[in-house]
Amino acid sequence: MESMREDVADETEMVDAPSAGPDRGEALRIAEALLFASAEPFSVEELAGRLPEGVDVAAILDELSAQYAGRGVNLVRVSGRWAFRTASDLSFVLARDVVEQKKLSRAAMETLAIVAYHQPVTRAEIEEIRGVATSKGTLDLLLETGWVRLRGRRRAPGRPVTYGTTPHFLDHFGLDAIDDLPGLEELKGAGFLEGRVPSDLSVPIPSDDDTLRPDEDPLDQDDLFLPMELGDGDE
Amino acid sequence: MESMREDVADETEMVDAPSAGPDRGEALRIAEALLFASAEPFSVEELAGRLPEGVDVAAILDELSAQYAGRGVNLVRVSGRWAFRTASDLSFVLARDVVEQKKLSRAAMETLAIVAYHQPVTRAEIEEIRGVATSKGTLDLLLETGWVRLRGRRRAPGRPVTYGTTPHFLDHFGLDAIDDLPGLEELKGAGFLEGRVPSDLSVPIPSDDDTLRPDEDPLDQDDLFLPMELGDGDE
Amino acid sequence: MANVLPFEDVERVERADGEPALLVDVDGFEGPLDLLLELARRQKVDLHKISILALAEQYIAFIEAARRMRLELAADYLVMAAWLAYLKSRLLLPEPPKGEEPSAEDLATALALRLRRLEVIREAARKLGERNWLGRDVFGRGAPEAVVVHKDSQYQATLYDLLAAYARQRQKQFNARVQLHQRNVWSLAEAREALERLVGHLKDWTSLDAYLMTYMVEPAMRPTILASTLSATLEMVREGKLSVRQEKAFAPVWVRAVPDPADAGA
Repeated sequence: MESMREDVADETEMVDAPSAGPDRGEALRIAEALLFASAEPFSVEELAGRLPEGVDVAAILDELSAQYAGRGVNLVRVSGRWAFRTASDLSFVLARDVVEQKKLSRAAMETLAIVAYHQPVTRAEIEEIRGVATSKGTLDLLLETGWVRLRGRRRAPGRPVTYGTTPHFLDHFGLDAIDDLPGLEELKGAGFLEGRVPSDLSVPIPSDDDTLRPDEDPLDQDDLFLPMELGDGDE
Repeated sequence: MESMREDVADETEMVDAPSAGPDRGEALRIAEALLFASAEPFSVEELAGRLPEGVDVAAILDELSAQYAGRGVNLVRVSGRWAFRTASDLSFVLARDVVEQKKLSRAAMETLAIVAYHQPVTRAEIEEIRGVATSKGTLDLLLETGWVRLRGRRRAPGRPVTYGTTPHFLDHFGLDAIDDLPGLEELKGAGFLEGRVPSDLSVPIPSDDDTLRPDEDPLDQDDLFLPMELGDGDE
Repeated sequence: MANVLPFEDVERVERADGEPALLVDVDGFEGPLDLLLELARRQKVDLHKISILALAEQYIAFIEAARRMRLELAADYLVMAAWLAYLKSRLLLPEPPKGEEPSAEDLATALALRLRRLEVIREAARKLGERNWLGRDVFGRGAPEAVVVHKDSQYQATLYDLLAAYARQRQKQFNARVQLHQRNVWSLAEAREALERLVGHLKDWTSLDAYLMTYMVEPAMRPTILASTLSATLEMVREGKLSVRQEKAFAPVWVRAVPDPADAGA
């Protein structure tokens, strides 16, 4: 490393190990290039086969790994072989955060709306309101947005999971509380609905409160770790 | 992040350039790690986006390439970007790793040269220079290598497709820019880069710029999906 | 570059008899221009100073030799031979006064230029081929470490989208209910039940319409009541429980109970 820092351009200085012979600098360069270009880590034997005769491969590798010790890339031993790897403290530079703006599908949006207005709500109830089956992916996706959460299980046959919204949901849609969602009459007033609102069609009062409803049981311990299709009891 | 910077603070010894700041050593290591880890060249802009704010990327790159100048791996400029490549003088040891280098036929190599030096160029112009019909496979092959691309269509009868080279071409032949083509100056001087009528010796500069020439139209939408024999309007 | 070419001066004589050995393998050439370039090289002079006339003669000699050996020649070799024969004759004859056509000298110059251009590009191709190819002479990172992309999907939706989605579904439900009302029909069973109630005290002819009026409070129900009642009536007539009478088409329908044989007997 020292030699590399000081003057790399001058190759003779780069190698100042006691056993330095005329070929040593070349062997170091070859080993470096081989290790860099190889898709697989090299064993000492494999390297020896590619370096000039009589080169002390172990010494070359020691020297190389010392030179690279403090750098952004290190020469490391992996399963008995040698390879260049990004310095472990720099693994973060290889990770890149990409924020992808995605739009919810119509089905997802509708499901979200029902969850918001009718929470706590089961999948069967969502399907009843929408009049169509809700694809497995839709609820998974909504959970992924962070807007919808599993609340508990309905105290009913099959113990279906109940869904509700999260504080993040309120945040995203600029709502102060879940009861700020406009009711049907307000929706009509805003032009979202046409015609007379039948008296028997109303919106239950949604609750995103953490407190479970009387007909809700807490989630089973495993629910959060089960894949949806297993954890979802209301299928 | 913070803690990491502190760890790296020791590394500043490595860098003793006049402008060395506390982050400089880290920036150098990050740039090194990124360039080393990637098989593809990085542009200065891409690097800047991944390095700490306010780092002089050009200076970092200069320093890195100086550090690696005599080594088995060099930091080089290709296609206007930066990449680590094995030192060219070590080709003799590394070439053994090449499973089977597909050799370009003389016809393909000549066609490639014509595309490179005369771009944007149509198939008819290539044939005019070579004095022989270009077999269908030759241009297909060059397109397949990723070195040649369809650029547009010449604003001329038949709207022939124009061909040009890609950044990948520059990368492959170790060229920083199309102006670095070997012998280009002489050819320019001799007025040999006018692909068309020999009477007019102007416009001798090949351009692989994405911007179309005044006499080029963009490709039709289907061009990229059509087999060559259909998409190639100049047959 | 379009320097005047000394057409006739170059070592024509020594070549005229020489080197027929070349003239065998046509396959080695990529077209007439390639062959011409090779012949020109054989003149061992700079292409700037090439003798086009000598070249034309050589080419024609080559083609003739090839034909004598019955080698198959592609048409463009023959076309070039014909053109060169023409050029040769023009070069040998005194130039006619300036006409429409390009002068023989211009044609020769253009040909020389094409040859030089081909030679130049060949040289360029050679130099390009001699560069250090990536993956042949120099190598990139053999085991690139993938840049891990943490995709943070951020879903975008507005309150408007949310409300519109909700309203859309509720609206569907309203519509569904209205349709339910419209589909409300007087079933045959209902009609028959009502008729049977009627029949009990229909001792004399009674207007069916008048009777049904009581059921037709909702105008929308009128067609279905009429249709079902008529069907039920006809069914009961078939069973011998009712008599039906109508003066003419669209006239009121009269019904009367058929006296029970048991009653009649009483």
